[in-house]
Amino acid sequence: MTMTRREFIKFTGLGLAASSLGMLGFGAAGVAQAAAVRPFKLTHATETRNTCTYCSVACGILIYSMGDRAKNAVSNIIHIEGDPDHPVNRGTLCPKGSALLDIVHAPTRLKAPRYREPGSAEFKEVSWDFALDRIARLMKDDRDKHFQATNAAGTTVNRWTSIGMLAASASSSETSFLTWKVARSLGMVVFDNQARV
Amino acid sequence: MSDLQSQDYVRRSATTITPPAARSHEDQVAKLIDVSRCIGCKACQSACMEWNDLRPEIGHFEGSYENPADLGPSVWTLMKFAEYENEQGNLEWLIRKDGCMHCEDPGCLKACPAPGAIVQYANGIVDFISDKCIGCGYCVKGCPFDVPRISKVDHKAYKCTLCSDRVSVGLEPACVKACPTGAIMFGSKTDMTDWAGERIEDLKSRGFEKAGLYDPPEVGGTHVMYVLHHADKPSLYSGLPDKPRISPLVQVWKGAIKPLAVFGIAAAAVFGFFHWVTVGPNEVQEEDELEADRLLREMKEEEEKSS
Amino acid sequence: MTRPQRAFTRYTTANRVNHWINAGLFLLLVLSGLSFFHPYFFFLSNLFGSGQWARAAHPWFGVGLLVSWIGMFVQFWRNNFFNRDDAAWSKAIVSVVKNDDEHVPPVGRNNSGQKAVFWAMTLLIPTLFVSGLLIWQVYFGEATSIPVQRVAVLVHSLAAITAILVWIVHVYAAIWIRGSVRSMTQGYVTPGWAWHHHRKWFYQLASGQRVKTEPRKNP
Amino acid sequence: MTNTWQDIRNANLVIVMGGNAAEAHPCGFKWVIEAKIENGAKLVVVDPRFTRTASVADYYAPIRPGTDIAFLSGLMRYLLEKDAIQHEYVRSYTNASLIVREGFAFQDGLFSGYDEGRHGYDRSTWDYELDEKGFAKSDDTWQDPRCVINLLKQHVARYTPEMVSRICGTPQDKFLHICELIAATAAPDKAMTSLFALGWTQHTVGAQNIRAMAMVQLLLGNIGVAGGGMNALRGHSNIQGLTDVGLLSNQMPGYLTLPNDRETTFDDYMKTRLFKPLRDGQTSYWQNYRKFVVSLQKALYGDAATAENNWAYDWLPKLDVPLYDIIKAFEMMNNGELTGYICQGFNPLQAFPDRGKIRRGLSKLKFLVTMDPLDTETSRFWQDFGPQNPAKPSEIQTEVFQLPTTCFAEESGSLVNSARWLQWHWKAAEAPGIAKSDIWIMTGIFQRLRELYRKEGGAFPDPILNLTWKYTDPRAPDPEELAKEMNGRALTDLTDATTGAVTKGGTLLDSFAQLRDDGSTSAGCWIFTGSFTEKGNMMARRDATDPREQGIAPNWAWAWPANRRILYNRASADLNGKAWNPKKPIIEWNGTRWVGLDVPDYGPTVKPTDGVGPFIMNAEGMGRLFARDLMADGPFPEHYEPMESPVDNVLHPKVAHNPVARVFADDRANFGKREDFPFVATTYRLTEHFHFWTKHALINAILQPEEFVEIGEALAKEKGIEQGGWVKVSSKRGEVVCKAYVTKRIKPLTVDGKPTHVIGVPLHWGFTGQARKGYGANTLTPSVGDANTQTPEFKAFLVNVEKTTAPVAA
Repeated sequence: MTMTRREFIKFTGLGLAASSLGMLGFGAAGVAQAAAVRPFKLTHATETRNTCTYCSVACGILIYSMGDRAKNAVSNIIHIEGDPDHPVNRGTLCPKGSALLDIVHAPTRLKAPRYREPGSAEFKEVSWDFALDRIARLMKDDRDKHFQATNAAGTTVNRWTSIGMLAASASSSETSFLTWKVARSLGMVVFDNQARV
Repeated sequence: MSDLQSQDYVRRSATTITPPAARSHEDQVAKLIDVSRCIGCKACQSACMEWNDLRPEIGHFEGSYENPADLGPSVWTLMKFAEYENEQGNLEWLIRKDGCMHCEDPGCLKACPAPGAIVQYANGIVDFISDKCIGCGYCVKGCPFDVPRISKVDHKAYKCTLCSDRVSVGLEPACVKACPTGAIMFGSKTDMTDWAGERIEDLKSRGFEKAGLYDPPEVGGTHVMYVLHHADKPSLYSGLPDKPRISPLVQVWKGAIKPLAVFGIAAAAVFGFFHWVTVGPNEVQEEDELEADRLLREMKEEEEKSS
Repeated sequence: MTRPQRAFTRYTTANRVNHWINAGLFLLLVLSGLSFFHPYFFFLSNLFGSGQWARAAHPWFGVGLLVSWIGMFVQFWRNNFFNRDDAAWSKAIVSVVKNDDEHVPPVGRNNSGQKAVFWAMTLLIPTLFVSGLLIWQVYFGEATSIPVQRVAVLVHSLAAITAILVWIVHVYAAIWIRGSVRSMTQGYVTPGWAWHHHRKWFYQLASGQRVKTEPRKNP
Repeated sequence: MTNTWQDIRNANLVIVMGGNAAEAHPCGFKWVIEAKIENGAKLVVVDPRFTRTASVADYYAPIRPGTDIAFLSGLMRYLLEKDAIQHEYVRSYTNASLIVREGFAFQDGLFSGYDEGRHGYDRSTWDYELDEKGFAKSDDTWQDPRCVINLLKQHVARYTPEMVSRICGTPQDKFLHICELIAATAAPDKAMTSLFALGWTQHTVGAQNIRAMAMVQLLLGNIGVAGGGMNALRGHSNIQGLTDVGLLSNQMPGYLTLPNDRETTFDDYMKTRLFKPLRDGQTSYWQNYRKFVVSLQKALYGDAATAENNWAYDWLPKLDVPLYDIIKAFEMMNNGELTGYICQGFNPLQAFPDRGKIRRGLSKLKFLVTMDPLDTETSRFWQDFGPQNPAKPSEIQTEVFQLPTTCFAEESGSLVNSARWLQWHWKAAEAPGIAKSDIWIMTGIFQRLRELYRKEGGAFPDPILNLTWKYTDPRAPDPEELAKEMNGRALTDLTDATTGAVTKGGTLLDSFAQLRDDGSTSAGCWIFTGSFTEKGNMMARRDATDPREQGIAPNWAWAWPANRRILYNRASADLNGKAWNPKKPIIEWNGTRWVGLDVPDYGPTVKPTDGVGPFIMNAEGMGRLFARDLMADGPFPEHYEPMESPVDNVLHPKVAHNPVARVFADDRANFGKREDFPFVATTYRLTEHFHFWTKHALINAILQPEEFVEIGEALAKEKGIEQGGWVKVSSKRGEVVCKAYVTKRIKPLTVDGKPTHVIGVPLHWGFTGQARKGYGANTLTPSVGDANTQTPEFKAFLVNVEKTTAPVAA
């Protein structure tokens, strides 16, 4: 390899040989080291292990964030790449996984609760208390009205069929267990997830 | 002894330099793109954009999975898709990752007029150093693979850096790391060539008799190589040049003309100088003035007579 | 030196202004162009601020030069038709170079060397302009194919080198033939100069003292 | 997945059918490439389109959407006819020898017991002949015409290569070549793996598609072995986890099922679930069902669940229908039977069939709650976005709450991957703005409701008031606490009956084997028991060591059940406990116990000669070639045409479609006729996008910016459609105006002698996010589901296509 390259340097023809005339007058061009590569951007970034949020291959990912978690540093995710230790993906990521940074920072990420009144043509920002109080009220009113303690035959059925729920397939199992507890304690049966779509 | 992450220059545009010889550079790096393993998922494109902070404009669907539509100042790699019906009438979907080939003898570097705007490191990576780029577009003309693109915004040339920032700290390029199927591998050129040999054997056993390595000698070999199932017809892969070479026009322009012209200009100047020294200026003599005056006078008199 | 009364006007004010605009642009083009041509000259780009500035400015100088040359052409094309005298003069080129003027046949307003410069520039400047447009990356970078651009860049550099050589000859000739510079700076030449270098033109002018439209027969 | 992702590398043949692994699961697909390179494997792809998976396949064959059962039945016929089955495996590990009772029959497209009135079967004849002890009769010589293998032969006899080609449009030679390749894996040391996904499930015969391939794998002896198995490549990061935790209409955590109306008491409920072994000495693990249910109830209701109140059995809701699935939910919504709907991380306006119906349904709600990190289409269904979402806000009275949640990077917890691995992940950043986690939001709603019930009383408050909520921060339970709750604890000191070892009360359990049905243990999800023990969080383990590089990595994270990586791994060894494939053993009998790379899916000290079947979750301990009464639409798979089909069912024209598919009247009225909609359409994902999320991510929007459909060159020529030109694709339910990708990758198929064109409809586009606005594939799709699971039939329906111009921008 080295030889080939050196030969190249030697024999790249009259043009380059003549160009070296330039060296005589302008020595600055001859400083051959001190490369100008872009500085490596992760040197002191904080690394957090996580799992890709998309499909069920569940690739291991490394999330790099600015700041060393010191009290005064507000962390911000700057880069995400594959976890080379992970037995399935071994550092690789697909086009979605490789672009996880852009979903974390998507301009359409939601930042505050919003509420749309009946007939309104727009959303307005509301407080969490407003939203959750109102949702709880609506749910309770409906449950009290439509809860079926018994069926036509008089058998205890304790189900609530007038409010439905879809659960999130990208949420953790812990979230889903808590969701299940809440939904079932209320008697919800119109209850599903993305398993089918 | 390997120094694969080396940042020593071995070539620098618009300069000739003596490579720093004290350090041994036994081997160089290479990226091997095995198209027979490539599923065209564009993870490489995605990882490239993410790592290099590139976000080209959102385009349109243009009749193929190729998006963006072309390489660009912020599109350093691009999957190209070709639907090809082979001799047996079976469809092959030939998918190739396009981008800088990191030629051993880089046409861009040869064409570049700005000192140090294009450099080649000892590990083989050809890199554009943006602050030195003057935006002339000569690299575009020099490249045998139609790779560099000039930004409309800052008028500088851009292309794949082979993630020189990652390689310099001992990491593989972003596209290599991301590639889900290992269609992009990275390592020493020797290892990549050996590995390619194994892959070609496997492809031949699967009926691709013309499988082979694309490492075109016309540009001194490349630091991005392909394993092709149809190595006899590289152009099937969305126009990969069958025999890439730096255009003879560019060779002449950046080769013979340069010294000849400089010589010619210098010679003209020197000739003039010595003409001055030997022959000297051609001055109008007093006699000329007298003669002219005499003639003018005569003519005037003649005129007065005739009138 | 103030203009002697008997001096001949060789170049009008318009001629001279146009010429020096042309010369200035040409010089800027040479300086900036050479800086991209060979690393030896890259330092010249600093005259324009930086390589980027030189690259940005060079084509605009070129546009200027083309416009300026059109002016030159309109003003001078009549004076530059080759005639029989030019052949004779060209044959005596060795004598011309040796300052052996005794053996140089008389010529009119321009000798064939001057005419050659004129026609060379008339050919080269549009060539440089067109080939330059094709490689004007900012505006026309995507207008043509790369193979076309490769031809253009080669043509452009060859034309430029030729133009520079022509220009060197032109400049040196102006220095060598004393009095020429003054003709292009102040516009006039002495009758002796005219009689010495452009004898037929001298007679033409001398007779023109009477009837400008009816040039006298040469003796 | 029965096996792991990396285990795919051990395959000799990989068949991708009913999925598009390379595009939908690129990083998992690497193991297919590894199999090719390191194991010399061949990759076969059967798909209506020449996909990116096909681009790296050794062999590709096209198939008409919705005809996989015909293909696979033809394959079974081929294997049986050529005797290319793994005899010892089939004889001993499947129910091939068991004798089916008299009365079971199949005729003219219907199995015995069909009731036309209710579109359902009386499945009582779909069972084994039992002896006096209640065990299934068998004939190991396969002489009895009623033994399963003979009934199967008889059932698939109709699927000749000619018939397969006639139905599927697959050229006979291609079909036969694939049969030949597959038949080679019947050798005991050869394995084929089946990789599939929604390409099989999203049909009215979805579950039977998968059964058909499972039967093929059983015949070939490919279940339980390295490089084999049935590998469902699941779509979402934790869809396996949500299924495991039972977030489905009829499910409870750990695949326990919710009671129905008829099961009025806990004992009634247990009666149908405590499966008795059907063979002498068989295990039938579900005999422990009661322990799991009682432990769950203890986890849910703590001290309030007692033996006296039947472990709070009445507090569980009881179903009156088999499923309140999504199709039914939107039917109810359209009928005004739903007041409110809560979409947690879900975008039904994009994801569910018949978008128009979804929009109309949402408009009839009193309120809609969305919880999502992103601005979803569903949360804006009421807003006018032009042709892509025409709406009149003033006429829509639905209150909408759009609640912002954290995303993966902003929370800790575990996700279950396709291979059943529970992997812990850690929070890396704070949520943007005042977005909150789903845990916080669900807790907020629940605490408010509980408070309202405490203050105001109301309908049946008992389960709400008694639900355990013993978390350090009751407003935001810690994910680790929830994980421990699912893992389960000893509530009192437990003494192991055999070893006498004592587990202290309050300690976390190591194994579901420790669970009791006397209220002394609690476990929120019994299959997760062992995931978070006194030794720590097993899901956070990061030892990637993979002995012999066989793709098991037993100490990486934790897999349910019991950290077992390959299900049915007992079947990887022969009757003497020796591996079928001596190069890749998983577990083997060493004379005293089962040892190997994986946790045995078997009693660890049960002798191989004891005759216990390897499929210990099944009552007969065997893999089922005959499904008994467990499938709604028959114990054998049968080809039924999709609800919208371009041809008659050539096998039985009178029973063209799945006879037990549930179709609502308004949906049936919305099926198109082949005269009006002559082309077959199929929907799918593109590798550049993940459903409807990544159009919000700039890079992905750049990589695939705009809605399009894929049309073969022949059809494009016929219709004058240009490459990249605008087309209108319409079904009975709506139309999509988008660009056309005219491609060689879809060719017309000859089906029953007629050319049939297939149109590909990628599904990613909507009207929020960064990619260009689109109509969405579900504008076209029919609202009908699989007879067993109600998975919508997204993969085969009818459309028309015409050349058109760009839609007018809103």
